Amino acid sequence: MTVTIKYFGLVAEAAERFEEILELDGVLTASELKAQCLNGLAIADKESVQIAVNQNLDDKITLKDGDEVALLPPFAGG
Amino acid sequence: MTVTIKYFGLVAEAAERFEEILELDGVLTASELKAQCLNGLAIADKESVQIAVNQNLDDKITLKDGDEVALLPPFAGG
Amino acid sequence: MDKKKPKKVFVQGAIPPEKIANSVANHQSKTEIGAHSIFLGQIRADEVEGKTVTAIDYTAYEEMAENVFHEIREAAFAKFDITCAHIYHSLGRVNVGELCLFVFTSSAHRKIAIEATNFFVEEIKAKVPVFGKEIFEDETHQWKVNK
Amino acid sequence: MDKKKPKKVFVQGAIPPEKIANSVANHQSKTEIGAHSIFLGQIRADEVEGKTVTAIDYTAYEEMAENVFHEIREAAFAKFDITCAHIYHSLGRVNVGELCLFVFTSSAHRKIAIEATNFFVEEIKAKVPVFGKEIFEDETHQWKVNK
Repeated sequence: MTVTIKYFGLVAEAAERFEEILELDGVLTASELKAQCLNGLAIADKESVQIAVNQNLDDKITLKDGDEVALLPPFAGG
Repeated sequence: MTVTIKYFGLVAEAAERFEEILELDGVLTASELKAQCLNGLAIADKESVQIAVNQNLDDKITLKDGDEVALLPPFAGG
Repeated sequence: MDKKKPKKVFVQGAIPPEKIANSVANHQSKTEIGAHSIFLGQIRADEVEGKTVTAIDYTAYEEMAENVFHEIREAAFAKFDITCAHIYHSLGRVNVGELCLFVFTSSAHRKIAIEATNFFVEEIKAKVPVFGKEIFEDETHQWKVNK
Repeated sequence: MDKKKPKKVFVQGAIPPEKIANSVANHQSKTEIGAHSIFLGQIRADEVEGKTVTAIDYTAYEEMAENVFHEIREAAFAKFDITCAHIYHSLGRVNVGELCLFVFTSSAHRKIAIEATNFFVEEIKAKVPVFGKEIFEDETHQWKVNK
């Protein structure tokens, strides 16, 4: 399956990318994908990074072909 | 003693005056003066009228020469 | 009573919206501010027994009112860690849809500014000797009472 | 997700003070309004280990953010009896002293407008995927986190 991953803020900075399209095999939850994407990145507090699948913040979701996944550091709006 | 009485809002309308200077005899509290001033005026809720003596809302005060007294209907600012 | 000269609160007639923009612009050099909270009172076309309010004519016991405004300011600065606070209230005729009250507070943090503005609005409604004559289309009137 | 087209919230760069005056002026024909409540976020010159913030560079997951703004609006209209609500948030660089957030609600009665503005501000801080890079004088930076 193909998923698009979007990186924001300090995650984008650490990953040195804003977006990538990954070809994934097998059954994978959002939180598993998050761990995989953040692995090796210089981010002090990985717990504070949220993952959204098609704009939904539930990290228990199982990924499917065509999903848009976003890695979101702590919000700082307002 | 001489006191200046100021009338505001619906009290001024009912009394048909904004200000008067009264010559008073004897010992008089603010609330007694208020009753005297409102006596005979067409005001539905006389309880809602407050009296200020030199800008002080305490109606137990005993009046003295030179006081400025104000008859204040319910506030409607803001 | 504090010796400082009370700031002038009353303005003749409606408060123009540009005054809000100017007040905000005047605070952009104060870089310790993180939040502004603004309250505006606008004259509402209330219906009373089939008649509609078209304006409120405000009068006040001005000397006392300015002193009470000043006391409210002093209390607000003692109670809240605000950087600045400004209040403007109309006197005279203000038509429906126009502004009669402008409260503006600023602080480093949002909650403080919001609470301070709230405090000002409630205190002004309760304590300042301002009187409002609600004028209907047919030029009859009734006297407004704060709830 | 509601079918209504979400209103555009993001603006490029700082929000000019004139926008506030214009928004208020645009509501003077709505004569059922008695109260406007406004919140403004301003960039603060915070000090962090001897360095001073000079600007925040805002980015966002825009599609999601616009949808979340829209959901917050829907929730606010369901919860509060408000006449109107407007939100503007900056993207890109906003310098110290400039405005990055403008929340504006209107209602017949003051408490409703004030509570609704509060609700908007807290919801926006908590739920909208906006990210802020605090830029210091020496062009180093740190990432802002809402408290």
